[in-house]
Amino acid sequence: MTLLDLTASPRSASVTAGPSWDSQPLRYLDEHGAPVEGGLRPSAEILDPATLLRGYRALRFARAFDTEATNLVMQGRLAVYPSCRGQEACEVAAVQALRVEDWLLPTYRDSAALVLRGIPAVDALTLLRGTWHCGYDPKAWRTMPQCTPLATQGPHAVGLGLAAKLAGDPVVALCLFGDGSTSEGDFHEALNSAAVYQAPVVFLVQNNQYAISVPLDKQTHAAALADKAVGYGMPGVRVDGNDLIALGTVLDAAVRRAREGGGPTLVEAVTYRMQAHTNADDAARYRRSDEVDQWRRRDPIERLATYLTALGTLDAAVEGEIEEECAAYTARMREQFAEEPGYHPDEMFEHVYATPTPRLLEQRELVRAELGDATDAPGTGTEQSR
Amino acid sequence: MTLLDLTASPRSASVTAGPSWDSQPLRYLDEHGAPVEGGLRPSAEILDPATLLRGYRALRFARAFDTEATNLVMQGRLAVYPSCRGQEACEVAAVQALRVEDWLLPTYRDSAALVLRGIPAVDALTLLRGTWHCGYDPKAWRTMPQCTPLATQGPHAVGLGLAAKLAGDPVVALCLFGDGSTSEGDFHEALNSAAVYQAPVVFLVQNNQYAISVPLDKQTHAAALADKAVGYGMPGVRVDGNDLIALGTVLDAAVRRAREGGGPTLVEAVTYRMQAHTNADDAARYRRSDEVDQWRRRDPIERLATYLTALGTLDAAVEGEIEEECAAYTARMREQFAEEPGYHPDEMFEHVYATPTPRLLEQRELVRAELGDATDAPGTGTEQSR
Amino acid sequence: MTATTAELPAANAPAKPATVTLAKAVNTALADAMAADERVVVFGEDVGALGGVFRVTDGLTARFGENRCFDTPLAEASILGTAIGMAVYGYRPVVEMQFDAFAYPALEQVVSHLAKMRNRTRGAVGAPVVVRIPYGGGIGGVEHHSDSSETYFAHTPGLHVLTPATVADAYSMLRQAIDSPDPVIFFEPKRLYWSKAALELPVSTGPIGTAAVRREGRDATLVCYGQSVPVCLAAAEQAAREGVELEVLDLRSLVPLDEEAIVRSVGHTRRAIVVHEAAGFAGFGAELAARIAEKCFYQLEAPVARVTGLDIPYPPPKYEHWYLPDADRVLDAVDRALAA
Amino acid sequence: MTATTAELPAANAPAKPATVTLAKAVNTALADAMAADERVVVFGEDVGALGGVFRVTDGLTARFGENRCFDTPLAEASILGTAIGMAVYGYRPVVEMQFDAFAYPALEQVVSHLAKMRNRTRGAVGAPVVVRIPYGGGIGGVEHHSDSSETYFAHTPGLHVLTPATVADAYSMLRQAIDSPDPVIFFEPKRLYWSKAALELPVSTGPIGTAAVRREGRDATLVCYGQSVPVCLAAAEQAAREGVELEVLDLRSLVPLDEEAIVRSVGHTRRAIVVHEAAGFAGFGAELAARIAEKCFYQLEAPVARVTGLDIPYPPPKYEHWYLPDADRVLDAVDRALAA
Ligand SMILES: Cc1ncc(C[n+]2csc(CCOP(=O)(O)OP(=O)(O)O)c2C)c(N)n1
Ligand SMILES: Cc1ncc(C[n+]2csc(CCOP(=O)(O)OP(=O)(O)O)c2C)c(N)n1
Ligand SMILES: [Mg+2]
Ligand SMILES: [Mg+2]
Repeated sequence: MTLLDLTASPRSASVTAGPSWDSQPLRYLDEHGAPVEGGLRPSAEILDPATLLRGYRALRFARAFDTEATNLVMQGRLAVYPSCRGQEACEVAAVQALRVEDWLLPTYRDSAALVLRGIPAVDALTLLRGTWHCGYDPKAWRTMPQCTPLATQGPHAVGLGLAAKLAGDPVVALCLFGDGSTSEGDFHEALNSAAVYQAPVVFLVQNNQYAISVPLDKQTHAAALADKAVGYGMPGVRVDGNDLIALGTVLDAAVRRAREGGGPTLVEAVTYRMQAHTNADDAARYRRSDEVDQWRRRDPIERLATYLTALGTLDAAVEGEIEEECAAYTARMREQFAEEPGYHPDEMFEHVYATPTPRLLEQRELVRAELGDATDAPGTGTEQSR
Repeated sequence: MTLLDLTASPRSASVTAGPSWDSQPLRYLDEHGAPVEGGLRPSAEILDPATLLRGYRALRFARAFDTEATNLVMQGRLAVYPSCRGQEACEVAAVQALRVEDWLLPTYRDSAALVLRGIPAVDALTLLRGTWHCGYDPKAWRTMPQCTPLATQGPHAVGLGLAAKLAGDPVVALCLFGDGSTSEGDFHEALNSAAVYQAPVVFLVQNNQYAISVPLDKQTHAAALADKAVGYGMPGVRVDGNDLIALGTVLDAAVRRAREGGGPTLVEAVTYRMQAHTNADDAARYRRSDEVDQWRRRDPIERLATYLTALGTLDAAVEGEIEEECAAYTARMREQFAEEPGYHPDEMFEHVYATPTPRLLEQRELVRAELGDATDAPGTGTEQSR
Repeated sequence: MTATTAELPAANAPAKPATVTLAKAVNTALADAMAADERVVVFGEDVGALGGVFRVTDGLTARFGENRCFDTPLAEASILGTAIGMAVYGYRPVVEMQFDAFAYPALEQVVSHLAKMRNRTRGAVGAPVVVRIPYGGGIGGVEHHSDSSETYFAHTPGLHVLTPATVADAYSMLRQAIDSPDPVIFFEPKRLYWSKAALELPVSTGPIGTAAVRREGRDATLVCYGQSVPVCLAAAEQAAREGVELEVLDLRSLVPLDEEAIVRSVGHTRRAIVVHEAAGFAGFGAELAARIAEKCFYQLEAPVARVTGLDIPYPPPKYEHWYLPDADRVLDAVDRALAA
Repeated sequence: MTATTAELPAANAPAKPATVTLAKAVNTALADAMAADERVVVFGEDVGALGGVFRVTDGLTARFGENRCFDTPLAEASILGTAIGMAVYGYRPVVEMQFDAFAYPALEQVVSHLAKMRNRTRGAVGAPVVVRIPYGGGIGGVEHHSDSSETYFAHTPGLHVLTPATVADAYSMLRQAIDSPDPVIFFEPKRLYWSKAALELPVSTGPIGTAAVRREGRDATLVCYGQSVPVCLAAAEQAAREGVELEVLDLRSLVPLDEEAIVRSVGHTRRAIVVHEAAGFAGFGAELAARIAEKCFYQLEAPVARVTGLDIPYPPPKYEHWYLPDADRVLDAVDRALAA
């Protein structure tokens, strides 16, 4: 079951990997946090306890961030929040697989990946707070704006990867998708083009089993989403999305392959969306709680905790430290979001073009005139009613 | 190599069929018209000499029609014509696999399939003559208008198939594609949806190696287009597109499977576009004549002729008869196209909606006024200049 | 122009009509159409068990079964194309695009096929598909959830483009759309989904292509549709307190356009203000303004004003109150028109 | 308004400027831009070995190599999206949509990403992509090969929309489009690909957003662009023989729009006829007519007329001469305007 020789011909990799998907996705740890008999064989680097502890910290941090963001919705500080609870291992592994100069293409569900990349929480959550669309500089963070129109980020990843390839830069683009978005035409066009260009792109599908209310079996008749790789002549790998070690192993191999000119890879991470689609959704309408309970037992954080505890790497003291770190971070988040952000209507006109057209300048004057004196003061939330 | 038990699980069918694609597509006859050792084993019905002769006649007829259409372009009777020369076996097999009540979804290249279905040549060639868009009644002929926006006919086929399934009608939709169009998002969305709905659709890709000037290796990195079936969880079959017997065998199985509720199948027919993309194209810019010569030796008509001659089914007398039939048909075509067709500007306004809107009636009056007295006369070509 | 002519209630109708939301009116129209004609099928993303993200299809699968109302794979072009195929076969598909901006992937199918099917087949085959699109802003949505995309469709010959603003119209117009032999893009003003009114069934609010005068007035005409109708009514209310009487004309149908009603009203008031949420430049209001300026050339006392969304991408939630036409902006335009 | 200011020829320029087709002018602009800036890359369907179906990219791969000009898989959304990614990375992609109607699959990428990239990133990242679209009719093409789709794009905030009508503009405007920090939809009037004129390089015909007076006149202004420019010039020629002097204003840029030039001209002639090939209803001409009617309200002697394509799907080749605005139809509108 150590199928990760991605340098083998794509065809045989995907085809011969096939049968394994019928049974279990690739894993290192079982659901109880014990190494699986005959499972993946990660590199020594990945299994290094210090690395693993860093991963564990990141998982805990992602969960804390996600929990706090959910709280912020309830307090009315965020307009909406699509939680990644249960999918933290995918968020962490995606970010850890990349270098600073690599590009990440996140969706609306991947806010945790943004803060893991280092983007401040207020900037990362700007979209969901409603103060602007994208709150960070994509070039500075090598992170595209979170993408909402499903699968449309796929072709952007191809463009970034192809650009890097043509420029001779050893840069990789990692593109996140949900399972539902694999049905969109843009998913297909992106994977097909990436393979033709042999662009350095890793496509990571977080198969969390649902697209809002629609379960996977209404999304595809294939035995696995990773099967789709076959039609593009690229390797497809199905991995346990709640097993950070397995994910790291697979993504490292895929990223290395891309960086070395081996072309794109499709990775399907099998995981579960523990919360409703967003806070506005009512999951009880379409799934049973015992299904959720079953997945609660496969929690990616507990699984690694058990393993690290068994290794002796994790103990109460370290847990305490991490707890404190997380608490401090979320306390700061709460503080930052308690302040009403400043914003001014002028900004609506500033970024439509590099230089505003005469028409936009006219419209800016109109809005300014409506505001009257308020224009003199720097924009604040109090300007909301005109 | 008799892989046509499509009732087996789609997955295993596609996966285990895989290796054969690396070598040769499925065939019954080799390039010299002799049965291949260990090749397909067609049914007795298909191998029945009377059936085969019917197929051969159809091939000859398709070639004659195609040749005449090309002549009509040179005579200025058709505005443009995309020839199917070299692909006649696909045209014939597609039509022969269907019953009257089944639906055919042709592209601009499949005019021969239209006349094989029985549509009069003037009606079939209306689009290319420029007298209207679609010249036949799609419902009467169970044949959708020839589709130009690439791959957009795929979802229509799904809709027709799903409609039949929901209505409980034993009706199948056969959808034609070119190799290039498999890169479009609509191709993907159609195949994926068809598989999810288990709709009775057969997708037949005529892989003629080019999309205008773009060769297949710039269209896909997969070893075969049939590989794409794997990602949809449907059977994929790669067949020699110049071997009518093999095509018939494969399509019969796929159509039967669809009709019996077994869901969709993807068939890749490996063939070659002998002519330029259309008469307006200059193929010398992107391919060498020796490549064309090589494919000339794989001609689908000659191949079957050799076999039938060896069987004793075909002889000079029968050939002569067929020749005469074809000549009579094309002579009638020439006659029909020599007449300038009648057309009247009123028609532009008649079919936009079931009942013209006031705005359209106004515009019709405007055009009528411009025509002056000419409106009284039934429309003819002489009205062209206003 | 009194298009709102409620029919007599059925014998067994309740004495008092129920007060329902616009979303519920759409839901009821779907259910009644499905009950009346088994060719009517409803499909789209999340329309089944969930009942749609706005609950507009709530209960349809439970009542009519999975063959009549079903979830599709997440692929808008395919949803549209499947509907076309089913329509050709003989069904009456009603599909939902989850939000305005998520109809864009289906635009090729709409423009190159749906709008042209009857025309290209010389009248042999129509494509009676209804495409329901919740549209417009003011709901605090993140980007891509508040577009007003009606202009793209209204400019495309071959489509009918409707948009109700009242509960009764939501019901009546959707029933008519489903009965239409031609494709209808049915824009549902999503901010008004939760607006309520009494709904007495059956109701028929006048044929497709007729506008409705929502308030009579003599000083200027506010030409509007969808979410802008209540905005214009509020402006008219306010103006009335200052003695200015504004006529509010709810177009209901963008294609076909009730030019007669527009010309009649503006011919009378001699001033027109066109109001919609879509960006103004080359927006639907341009057609209205151009047409009014042409047809009422000798009656107009002031230039036709346009009060529309700004010519910017739809802004983030905190900014949208600056973007959206509101009563104040409408009244400013009225003042300018009256001063001209 | 004399936007056509040719620069001095370079020292080593040939004494006599070559006469070239508009297609060749575009080709030369692409080659010169690629030579001047190695960030410029050209890709699309059949643009490589074939040189494009209109031969506009002829020779680029041979000269600059496959990394600078290359064929893509047949997937327009992906072509557009790839261009966006490359632009964000630092390239200057110029992509070709093979025909007007084949840009529709890319509309979601254009509307939801290309047009909004700078805006949604608060100015941090632009998307300097040029999308070349051969458009318009009159070439006897089968369905889907003759659409005029400019309105969809002009109505979408965040895009520049340009369309040259002369050989010099084709060169100059494309160079400017490639240099623009913002996305440009570059509509190439395909019927004019084979029109010829002398082209002296380098040439700069005035900045983006400026219109050009192609003929001066005092009796009415013909406002036009793209393929309608020669139609209007022909009409003006004919009118002049009858003593009517028509001003022909070639917009060149639909977004930004040179409102000043329009108002100046119509303020002077007091009559305007707007001409384009796209369907009239809610077409770009509606914006022009509405704007003129508003800004020149007190100057206009007659309603602004629109001479446009009919409100029908683009018809088959044999019918297109009835569909297309021609000099006669323009002159009929002029007559009506002069009689008002
Ligand atoms: C093109 C498009 N269509 C529809 C939507 C509405 N929508 C938002 S999220 C979603 C479900 C996506 O499911 P999946 O891809 O599995 O991602 P997940 O939310 O599970 O992470 C839908 C239908 C959209 N954003 N874009
Ligand atoms: C959506 C779309 N994009 C581009 C085109 C222009 N076009 C017409 S045919 C063609 C090549 C198609 O190749 P293929 O699918 O292999 O079919 P073939 O012509 O070889 O039969 C192209 C690019 C089109 N018709 N539709
Ligand atoms: Mg999901
Ligand atoms: Mg081909």
